[in-house]
Amino acid sequence: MSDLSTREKIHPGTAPGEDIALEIVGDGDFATTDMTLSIGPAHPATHGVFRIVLELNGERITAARPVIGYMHRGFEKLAEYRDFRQIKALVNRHDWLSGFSNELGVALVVEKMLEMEVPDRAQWIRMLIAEWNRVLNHLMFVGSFALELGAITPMFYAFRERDEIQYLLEAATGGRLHFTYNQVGGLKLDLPKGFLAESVRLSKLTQERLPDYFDLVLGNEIFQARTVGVGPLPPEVALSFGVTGPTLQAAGVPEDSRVTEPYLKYDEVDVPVHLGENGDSFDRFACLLYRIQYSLHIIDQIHDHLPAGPVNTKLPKMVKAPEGAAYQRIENPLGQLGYWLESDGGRTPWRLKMRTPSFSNVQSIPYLLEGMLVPDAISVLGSVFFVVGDIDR
Amino acid sequence: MAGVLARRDRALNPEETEALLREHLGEQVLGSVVEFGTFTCKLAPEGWVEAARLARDEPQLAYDLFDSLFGVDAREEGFDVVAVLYSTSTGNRLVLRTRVPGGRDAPRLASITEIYRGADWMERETYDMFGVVFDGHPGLEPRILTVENFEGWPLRKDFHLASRAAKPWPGVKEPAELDEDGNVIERVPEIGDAPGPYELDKAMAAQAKAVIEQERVEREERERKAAERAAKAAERQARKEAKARAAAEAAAAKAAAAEADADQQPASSDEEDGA
Amino acid sequence: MNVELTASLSPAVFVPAPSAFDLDVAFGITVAIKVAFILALFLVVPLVVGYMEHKAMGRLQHRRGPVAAGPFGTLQLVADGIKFIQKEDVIPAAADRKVFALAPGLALVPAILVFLVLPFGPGVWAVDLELGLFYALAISSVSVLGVMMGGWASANKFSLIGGLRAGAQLIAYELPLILAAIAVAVQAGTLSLVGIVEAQATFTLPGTDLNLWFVFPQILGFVIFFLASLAELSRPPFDMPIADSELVFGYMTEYTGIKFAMYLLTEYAGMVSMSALMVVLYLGGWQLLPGVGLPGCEGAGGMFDCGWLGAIGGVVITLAKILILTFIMVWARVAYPRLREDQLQRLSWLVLVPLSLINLAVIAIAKVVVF
Amino acid sequence: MTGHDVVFLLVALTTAGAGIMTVTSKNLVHAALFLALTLTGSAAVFLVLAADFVALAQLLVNVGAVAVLFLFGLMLTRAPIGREALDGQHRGLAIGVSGGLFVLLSVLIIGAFGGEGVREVTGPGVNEIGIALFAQWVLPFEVLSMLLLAALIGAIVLARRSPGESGTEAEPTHIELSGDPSTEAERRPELTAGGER
Repeated sequence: MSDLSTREKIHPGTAPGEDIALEIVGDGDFATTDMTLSIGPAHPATHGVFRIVLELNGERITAARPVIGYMHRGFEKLAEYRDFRQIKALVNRHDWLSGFSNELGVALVVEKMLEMEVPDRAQWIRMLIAEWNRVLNHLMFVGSFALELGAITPMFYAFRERDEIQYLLEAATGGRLHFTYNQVGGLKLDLPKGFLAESVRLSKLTQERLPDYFDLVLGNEIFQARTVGVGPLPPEVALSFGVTGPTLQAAGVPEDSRVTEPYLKYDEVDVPVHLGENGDSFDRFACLLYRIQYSLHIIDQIHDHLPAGPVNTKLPKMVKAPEGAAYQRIENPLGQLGYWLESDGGRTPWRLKMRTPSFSNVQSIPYLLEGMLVPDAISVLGSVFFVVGDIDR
Repeated sequence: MAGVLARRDRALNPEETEALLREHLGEQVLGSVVEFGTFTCKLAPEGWVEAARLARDEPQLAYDLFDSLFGVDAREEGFDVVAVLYSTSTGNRLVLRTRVPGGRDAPRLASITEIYRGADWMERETYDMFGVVFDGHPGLEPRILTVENFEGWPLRKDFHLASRAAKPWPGVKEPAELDEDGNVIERVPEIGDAPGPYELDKAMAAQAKAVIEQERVEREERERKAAERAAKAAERQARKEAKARAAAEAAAAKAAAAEADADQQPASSDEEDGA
Repeated sequence: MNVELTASLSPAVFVPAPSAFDLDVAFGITVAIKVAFILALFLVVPLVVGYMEHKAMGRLQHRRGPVAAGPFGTLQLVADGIKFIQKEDVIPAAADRKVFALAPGLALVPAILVFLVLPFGPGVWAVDLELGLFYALAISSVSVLGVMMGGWASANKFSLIGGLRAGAQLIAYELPLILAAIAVAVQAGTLSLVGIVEAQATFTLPGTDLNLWFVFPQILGFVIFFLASLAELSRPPFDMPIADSELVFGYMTEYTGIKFAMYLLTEYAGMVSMSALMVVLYLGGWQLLPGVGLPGCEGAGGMFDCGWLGAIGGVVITLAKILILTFIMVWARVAYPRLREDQLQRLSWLVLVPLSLINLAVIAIAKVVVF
Repeated sequence: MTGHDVVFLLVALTTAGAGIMTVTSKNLVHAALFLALTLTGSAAVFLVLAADFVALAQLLVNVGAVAVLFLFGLMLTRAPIGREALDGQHRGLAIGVSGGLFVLLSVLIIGAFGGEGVREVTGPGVNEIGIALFAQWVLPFEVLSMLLLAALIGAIVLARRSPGESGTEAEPTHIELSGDPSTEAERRPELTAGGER
């Protein structure tokens, strides 16, 4: 779908933009002064309240320093004051683009501690909605990344699909961002009548429109010129930072919780994973696009498998997790989301640690930016996918 | 992906992992537990860095993905620091856990940023939330998530939510209520008694307390007045009724007298007034 | 209306009157009407182009564009203009106030001055200079001073980088632009814009009667000129001086209200004047099709010496061609991301400049040998 | 005095004023902007004297390119943003040189044209200029272009440093640091520290 020959010209080890035409550095009379450029907290490229301080020599970045915490809302503390069933209304807010996946993680970890059997139908529906949520999230990033590189159209294309999917999810959950559809032990409600037909239609429609994105963005010469070889992240560095999700898969590491540690019913469906070669911006974006395609593939399989039955279990009047700690990770759209739930046997969690993908992903940004140009910084910021709420929590 | 899963045959099970760790760390491995499918290894703080290095470098372990590092409040004994590691080659997860020396007053632990890059921000966050100082970390300050001049360590249990101190959580599911057996859940503070180091916290609590006290005083005053008014009204009512009753009796007596005296002389007006 | 192919600039700008009271009244009225007409064009055509951009972008992006202001949203830009006038004029505290205030004007004035020489139809031009092409290119190169002044005076780092990029971009693309234009001048044998239109109306393929516009022999030059003018105007995909996702809004970041509107108007006026130059240089001016004259016109290919009908028809044809060219600019904006500054420099110095030199050499040789 | 003379006088006075401002401005960027105004003014002087081609060439080359390059260089290197002043170190020398030049040129020009007033001349058209340049004076023209080429190459040599030279240029840290972050932390402690202080 795209011509990757340009990538081969880039030697895997070279620093990005090394052979640059205008090089204005020097000593004595020709020395240029360094400049500190603060991108953010409110800047178009940070899509959220996030700041990155760049030390510039000309337009070349000599050092980068992310400043986070502007959106810290203390969810981990708040969760300690909530019933186990109430936490889900908190967690679908930290990564506001993947609300369903977040609450799914909490539901799973609580169920794990309660050793609760969740009905099959609920698990399949959870998978269905989670995959739609993934498509929704990735479409947003397809649009916003292209927008950051100056292409305004993919954003509108992405929102065309997003709107329809939003309506679909709204029909089932009643929400557009904060679904609160999961419950401990299952789901709030069963799917509404006609949902599956619409879901099938939308999946088909989106699959038909996907080649547009591959052609318009991935196949675009200028897009390739802006992303190929920009910000390569070697796999061992990515792992050391804890980078996960499409950013890690772009580096060629086959790690996806749905495959390597299947939860729900992911072991009963075929989950393809696209792997990149160089871990550069182009690969990261390609992985994102392929994840949309493969999510739709999974959705199609769920349509065929969805069993009948109840969607929730009767909960005791008092939900008390036994003393101990449990860890559950799921593959969030942006990467691996982990919840560490520790209970002292009471009605509220003793400690709920949210291991969010954006936090670890953003940590790798200073490493990626050093020695790059300002426009490349935008390319990297856009392709190391993060949501600011997910960093700060 | 299939290739990755195939390599998992060589993965060590928890017992083997613990044996391997004990072989290198000896006494510093304090124990281990498998909870809800997660293998947790408890370490002495002296073996913390070495264990992390071992987990990364030992080919049989190969925990290459640094998942997370965070603190847990361990009540009066201080704090625990937990590191979650994952191996992309074996598919195993290892949780390292240690109790930070120094208690609640001066918790200090060695940093593992030398081993895992991702530990940098995670340790900064732990410092920010619990005040655990990591020796060897390139720079814990400025605070990563809270504002720079923030006072106190938010995730410690003795740091109470300012909003919760000022206003109890509405709703019947409130954890601060009595549970079914009628016992108060102890760690949720009473209104206003938050000993949190955060001044605003105290001020807000005091303010809220004052407001509530004021409301209570006013309410009592109102109730007292209302009671007084009610008492007076009742008194008046009683008097009125007594008067009416007396009048009615007098009228009846008069009527009877009139009937009786119908043939006699009419009664004088002075007699009527006296009644 | 007669044709003045050899007028000089000085009599037009500075009337060489021996006595201040000895003015030719008729001449004065003609000049006044022409200037008024050109000013009206200057104010209206960019609005039309702006509206076209709104609507075309909307349709290309699966949306409708403006619909609320006026019929079919036609008054959207007028409403925007009124909004800009009402807005508070904010000047940053650290800014160099005088330079900051002067900069948008300095950018706008050359854009107006270029319109003086653009021929929109038979007889519809303010002045026909012998050096018209040279004049247009020289004047339009001054605009960037206003951009750089604005970028520097805003006391904002994003603005400064935007201004620097604008300067670098102008220097890089001035050369291919002028080299491509020179090739046209060589083929036409004149620098007068009207003369170039006339040369195209009468140019035939050697050995045949086939009338051709210069775009056919100089398709390479046309492409170079088009790309270079996109870069000069900072239009996507060469909009690095603005680069809203990197530099917030480049040199315009700190500007508000009417000053901001002046920068915007400069951009749209630039689109119109560059498109008009391309129409004149390559697309046969107001000629409908190669070899087809205007109704009611005589002289050079049936394009000069026209009545009112021919003049109006000529203006309509020119404007239609301008709209088509500006539509292509909008199309490029919709379809492409932004290049990087160093990639843009490389494109200019390593691709466009050599190609334009080759183009010039080929045309010069052909001029001597074939034409 | 004709209208022509009045226009000439106005333009000339503006130009002279801008020239003075150029050398007396304490702000480098202001000086460069006044230089641009001076050059524009001299273009206008040429225009008044009916030398269209020279005027436009002046505008295109000196204002559109040279002044822009000046500004570019200033902004890229050390010009403070905003209103801060920058004072020169060689004021006396500058006054001496420019005063000397002024006297020299004045003497030469007055000596050559002193007797004649400002008058309109019909200068050669662009055709004549072209023919003169590329037929009669082609050799000096080419020599001049060689000089410019030499200057260009010299500038590139001065500006460009070969990769091996000393300097502060950042080494490509991406290659060396494959697994061990400690080296990076040692080299750039302020980086890993994060945040602003």
